[in-house]
Amino acid sequence: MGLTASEIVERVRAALPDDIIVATEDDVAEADETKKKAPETIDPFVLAKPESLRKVCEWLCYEPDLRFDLLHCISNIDYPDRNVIQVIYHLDSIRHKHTFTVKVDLDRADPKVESMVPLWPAADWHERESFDLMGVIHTGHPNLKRILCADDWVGHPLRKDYEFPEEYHGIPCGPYVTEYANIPPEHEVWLKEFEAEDAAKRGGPSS
Amino acid sequence: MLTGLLLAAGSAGRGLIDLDLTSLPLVGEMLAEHPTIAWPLLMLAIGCGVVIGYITVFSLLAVYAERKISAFMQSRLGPMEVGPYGLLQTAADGLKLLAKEDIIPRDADKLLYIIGPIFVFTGVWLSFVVLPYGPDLIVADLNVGLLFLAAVASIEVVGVLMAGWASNNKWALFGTMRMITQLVSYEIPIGLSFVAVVAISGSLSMQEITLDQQGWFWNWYLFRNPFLFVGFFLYFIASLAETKRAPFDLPEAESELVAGFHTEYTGMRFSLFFLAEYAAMYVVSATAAVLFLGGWCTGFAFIDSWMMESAGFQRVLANVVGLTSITIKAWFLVAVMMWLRWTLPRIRLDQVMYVCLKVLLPFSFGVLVFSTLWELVTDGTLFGDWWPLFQFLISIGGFGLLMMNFMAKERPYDIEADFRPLRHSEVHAAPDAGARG
Amino acid sequence: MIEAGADIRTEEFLLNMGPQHPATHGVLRLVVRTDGELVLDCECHIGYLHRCFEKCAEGNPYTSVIPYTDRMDYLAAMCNNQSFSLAVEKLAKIEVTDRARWMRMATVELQRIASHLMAVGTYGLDVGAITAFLHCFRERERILDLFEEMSGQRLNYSYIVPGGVLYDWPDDMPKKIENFCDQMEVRIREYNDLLSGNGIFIKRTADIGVLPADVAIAWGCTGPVLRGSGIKRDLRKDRPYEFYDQVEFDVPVGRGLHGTLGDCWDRYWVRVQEMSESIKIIRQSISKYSTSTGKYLTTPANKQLRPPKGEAVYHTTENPRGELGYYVVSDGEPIPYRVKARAPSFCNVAVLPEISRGTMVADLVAILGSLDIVLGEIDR
Amino acid sequence: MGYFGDIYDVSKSILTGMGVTLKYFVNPKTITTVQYKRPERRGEGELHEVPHLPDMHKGIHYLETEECIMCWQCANICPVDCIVIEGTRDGEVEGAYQGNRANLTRFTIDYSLCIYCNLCCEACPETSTCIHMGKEFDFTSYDQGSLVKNLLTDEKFTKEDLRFTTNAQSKIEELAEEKKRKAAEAQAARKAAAAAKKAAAAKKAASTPDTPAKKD
Repeated sequence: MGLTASEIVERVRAALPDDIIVATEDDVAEADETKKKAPETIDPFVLAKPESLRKVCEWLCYEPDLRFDLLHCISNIDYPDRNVIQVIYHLDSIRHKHTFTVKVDLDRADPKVESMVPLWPAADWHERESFDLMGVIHTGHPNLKRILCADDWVGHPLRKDYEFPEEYHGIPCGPYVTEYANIPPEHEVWLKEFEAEDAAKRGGPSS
Repeated sequence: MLTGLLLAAGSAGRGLIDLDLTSLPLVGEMLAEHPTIAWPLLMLAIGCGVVIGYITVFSLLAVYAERKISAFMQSRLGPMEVGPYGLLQTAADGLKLLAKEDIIPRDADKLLYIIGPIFVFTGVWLSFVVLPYGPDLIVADLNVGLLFLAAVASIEVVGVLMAGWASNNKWALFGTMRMITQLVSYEIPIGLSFVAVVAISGSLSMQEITLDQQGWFWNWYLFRNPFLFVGFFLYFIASLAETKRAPFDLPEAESELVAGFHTEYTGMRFSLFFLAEYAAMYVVSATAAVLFLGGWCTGFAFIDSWMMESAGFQRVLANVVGLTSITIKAWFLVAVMMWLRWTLPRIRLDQVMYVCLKVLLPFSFGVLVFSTLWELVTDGTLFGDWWPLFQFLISIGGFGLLMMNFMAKERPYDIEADFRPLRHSEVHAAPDAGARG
Repeated sequence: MIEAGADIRTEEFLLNMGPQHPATHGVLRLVVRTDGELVLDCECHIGYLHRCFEKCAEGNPYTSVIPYTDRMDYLAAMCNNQSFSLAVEKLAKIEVTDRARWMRMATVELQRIASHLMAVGTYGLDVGAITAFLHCFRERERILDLFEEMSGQRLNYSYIVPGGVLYDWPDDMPKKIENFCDQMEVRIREYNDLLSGNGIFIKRTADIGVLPADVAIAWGCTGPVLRGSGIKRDLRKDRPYEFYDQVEFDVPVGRGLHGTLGDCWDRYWVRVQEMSESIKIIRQSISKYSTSTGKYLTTPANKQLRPPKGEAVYHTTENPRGELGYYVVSDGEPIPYRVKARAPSFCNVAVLPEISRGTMVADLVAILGSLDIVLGEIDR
Repeated sequence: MGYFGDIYDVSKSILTGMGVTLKYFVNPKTITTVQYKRPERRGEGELHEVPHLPDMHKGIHYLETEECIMCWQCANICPVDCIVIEGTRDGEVEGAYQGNRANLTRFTIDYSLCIYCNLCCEACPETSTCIHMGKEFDFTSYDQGSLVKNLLTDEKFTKEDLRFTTNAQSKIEELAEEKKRKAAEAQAARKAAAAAKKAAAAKKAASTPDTPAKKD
C-alpha cells in the first residue's frame, strides 16, 4: 500500500504552501471562520486555489513518490448558501496504490477552472459532464460541450436552484406531477395518533 | 413428398403421365388452335407454378428446421405456440409478411427498388431448371447445364446491387458492397470445383454427370479420387459464401449492418429475398449432391440399375425414388449449413477475401490439376473393377487420419494451464501514464 | 477506364451507428467517419438514457436511492447496491455483521459471474456466434433463479442495503450455490471449446483494438479493460473492502496470448478467467458464512438514516465493468445532499475513439463489445 | 504457425465447436426452457400455478384491507410515487372499504410505474402490516390505463371506480370539514374552559394577592 491521505496532505503542504487554502478538518475551522458550512470529510483532502489547481495537480501527477496517474472521477457540488461550486478531483495511483482528493472552490456566478485534459485525458468526459450538469467552465478543454443533456438544453440541472422546464420542443418533460403526489401533509401525525390509540387500546388505560 | 408429386405432375409434358389436357374447356381450345405457342406457354406456366410452390414449401420447412435446430443446440424449445410443436409458426410468419405494409422509402430509386428483389429471386428460381430430380425429372436437360447454373447464379449480384443501391441507405450500401465482393470472388473457387468435376465426367449436362455416378456409392465423384474429396469441401465452403450463410453471412451481419442490403425492405419484397436465400441454400446443396454425391442415384447398384431399366408405372416410382434420394442428400447438406451457422462466429470482410483468394483458390486449382493428373495416371482401371472402392478407402482413410489427429491433440484452451499465477515482475511493468501530458 | 495518373475519387462516409443499433449495447450513438469499410474516426454521443440519477438521489431518502442504483448498471445491480451501501455505511458509521458481509460477498461474486456471462455471451453475439450467447444466458438464468430466491427479483434486486442485506437466505441456499459452482466450472470449459478457442473468433478479436497500458490508464479505464492491458489492478486486492482480504483468489491479467497485449481477445479472456476466480471466492464465502453468526441486517430497512452533517465519502468498489465510485455528501438531512456516481463504463467507453481508428466497421463492433459497456450507467 | 498450421488450427477448432453444438442437438435432456402457459390457456383455478416460483417472489401487491390504517407510509416511501390512497378516518363513507379505523375509497398502484422494490411493504408499520407482494406477475394489458390496480378489490381499476372515488371525495371533504369544525369547537371550548380556569385562577390570585410575597 502507498501513502495514507494524511501523509499526502503533509507533503502537499510542505511542497506547495502557497497554492492550497485548507487541507484538513482543522484547517477548515481555522481558515474560514465565516464559512461555517465548509464540509468536513472523513478522508483528508486538499483545497486548492482555483488559479493554482493545475500546478497542484501537475505536482501530484509527476512527483515520483505520489504519481497519481489515474484520474478517478471529477465530482462537483453546488453550495448556494456559500455561493460556491466545489469541484472535486478524485485521484488514484496505480503504481503506488494510494488515493487522494483535491478540491477547489469556485465562484458560483462564474465557475471557471483550468481543464485537466492535458494532464489526464480521462478528464475529457468528466469535465464535459461537469459543464453539462453543473455549468463549470473548464478553460482549455478541447471540446467543451454538453454530453448527457441535449445540445440545446437550457440550464444546468444539478444546480440546487435549477428549475425543471415544462417542456422540451413540445414534449412535456416536467416532473411527473399527478394525483400520485397528493399525500396529505399530516399523515405522520395520523400515524402517531393511531399508534398511540392502538397502544392505549392494547395496553389498557393503565399503561 | 407433396412437392415431389407436384414436380412429377410438372413433368407431365415429357409424356410421363398421360393427362388429357386437350379435354379441358378453354385450354383445350387454345391448344387445338395454336399448338406451337400454347403448349410451351402451358408448360412454362405449370413449371413456374411447381418451382415456386417447391421453393415456398421448402423454405417453410427449412425455416422451421433451422429454428428447431438452433433451438436444440441452444437448449431451447424453439417455436411451440402455433400448431403442434410450432409446425405452423413459419406459415404464420409468412402470412404476416404478406400482410405487412409495403414501404418504399421516399428517397429510394423506386424502379430499381422494386425490381431488385425480383432479380434476386429470378436468379435462384432459374437454377431449378437444370437440377435433375430423377431419371426423367428435369425441366430442361441442357447440355451446358452446369454453365447455366453458374451463369444464373450471378444474376443475384445484379439484383442485390439494385436493391442495396436503390434503398438509399448507408447500411444497405455497406451490405451490398460486401455481398458483391463476396459473390464475385467466390464464383471462382465454385467454378473451379465445377471444372474439376467436368474434367472427369466429360460433360456439362447435369443429367449426364449424375448418370456417370451410378452404381455403388464409391462411384460417387466424392470418392472418385482423393483430390475431388477435398474439392467437395472446398465447394461446400464456397457455396456457404455464395448463399451468404454463416460464417460468411456478413452481407447481412445483423450485429454490424442491421440487415445489410435488405434493411429497408418490408412485407412481400422482403419475403422474396428471404425465399431466395433459402432456395439458394437448396440449389447449392442439390448441386453439391449432383456433382459429388451421385445426384438422384441412391448409391446402391441394384436400385440404380432398376431405376434406369424400369418402364411404365415403375418408371414413375423410380422417379419418386430418385427424388427422395436427392432430397435427402440436399437436406443433409442444408442441415450441415444450419449446424455451421449456429456454431460459428462471423468472419470479417478482409478475412473473407483471404479465405477465398489465398486458401480456396489455390486449393481449387490444386484439386483441378491433381485430380485430372490422377485420372490420367491411374486411368480409372489400375486395380480393375475394385479401383473405385480403393479410392473410396483412400479418401475415407485420409479423412479419418485427419480427424484422429484433431481429436488426439490437447484442447485449444486448457483452462488449468492458463491459470498459473503470474509473477509480480511479469505483471508490473506499469508504464508512465503521466508522461503523456 | 481510369486514365493513368488520375486518382480514383472516393468519398468519405459519415455513418450513424445507433442510437438504435444491435451492436451498440443500448442507446449509444457512434458517429463514424469511414472510408469504405475503414473507420477513420468515431465519436460517441451519449445521454439517450439519461434518467437524472444524481438529481433523483438528491430528492430521496438513502434507502429509496437503492432502487435507483439498481438501474444504473442493471446487469450488475448487486454490485451497485453494495457500492452505494458501503458508501452510506461509511458515511453514517453503520456496523455490518460478519455473516451479512459473507452473504454480500457471495451474492456480489455471483453477480459478477452473471455479468461476465452476459459480457462473454453478447461478445459472441457481436462477432456472430449466437449459440454461445444463449448458452451463457442459460447459466445466467440459474444465477438469477438464486437471486430470486434471495431477494424475490431477477434483475433489480435492491437486496444489499446499508446495514446488511434485506432478507435472510433460505436454509438450502449455500447448498444451491455450491451446486451451481460445480456446474459452472464445467460450463466454462464448454464456452472455451465453443467460443474462446474458436479459430474464427480468435481471428476476429486478436490484434484488434489494442489498448496499450499507458493509454488505458490515461483515459481512466478500469476493471477488465485495464487488466486486459496487462496491469494487475483489482480493488478487491489493492484496497480490500468487505472481507476480500480474507479470501484467496488471483487477479487474471491479459498476456497477449494470441496477439498483442491489450487486444480484444485479452479483455475477453480476462472476463472468462474472472468467472473462475469468482467461483473460488464464492466457495470460500459460503464456507465462512456457514460458520459465522450475527444478524443479516443491523438497521431496520424502514428506518430513516441521518448521517452527520457535512460528511462526504468517496467509496470505490470493483464492479464487473470496472471501478464504481459513489461520492455521497450529507447535510444532516435524511436525504443525501449530493450523490455522484463514477460509472466505470462511462470512462471505459471514452477510450473507444482512441483505439478504433484505422480498424474496420466490423472491428468497431468487436471493440465496443470487448469494452462491455452498459448504457444504464454511462448515461445514469 | 504458418499458412497450413493456421488452416489446420482453425478447422480443428471449428470441429471442436461443432462437437459442442452437436452434443446439445442430439441430447433432448439439455433443453432447459419450458413452455409458458399463457393466462388465456390456463384454467380458472390455475392462475398461480407457475412452476418454480420461489416464496420470496415479488409479484403484484395485495392488501389486507381490514388491517389498513391509511397511514400513507407506503405512498410516502415509494421511490416512484405510484401509490394513491384516498379515504378518511373521520367517519363513515357510503360504499367505502372498511380498514382498521379507516374508510378507504381508493387504494391503487399504477403498475406502469411500480418498480417492485418492496419498500412499501418494508415501510408498512408494525401495527398494521397490511400491504404485501403476492406471487402473481402476469399483468399485461394493451393500454397503459388498465395497468392501474385497485388493491381494495384486487382487480384492475376501472372508470366506474374512478366515478365512485370522485363522488366519495366530496363526502370525505365534508367529513374533514366537520371534523375541523368539531376540532375548532372543541378548541374553542377548551380555550373557553382554559380562559375560565385562568380567570378563576386570576380571581383566586386576586383574592389572595399577597400569598407569593409571603414566601420572601
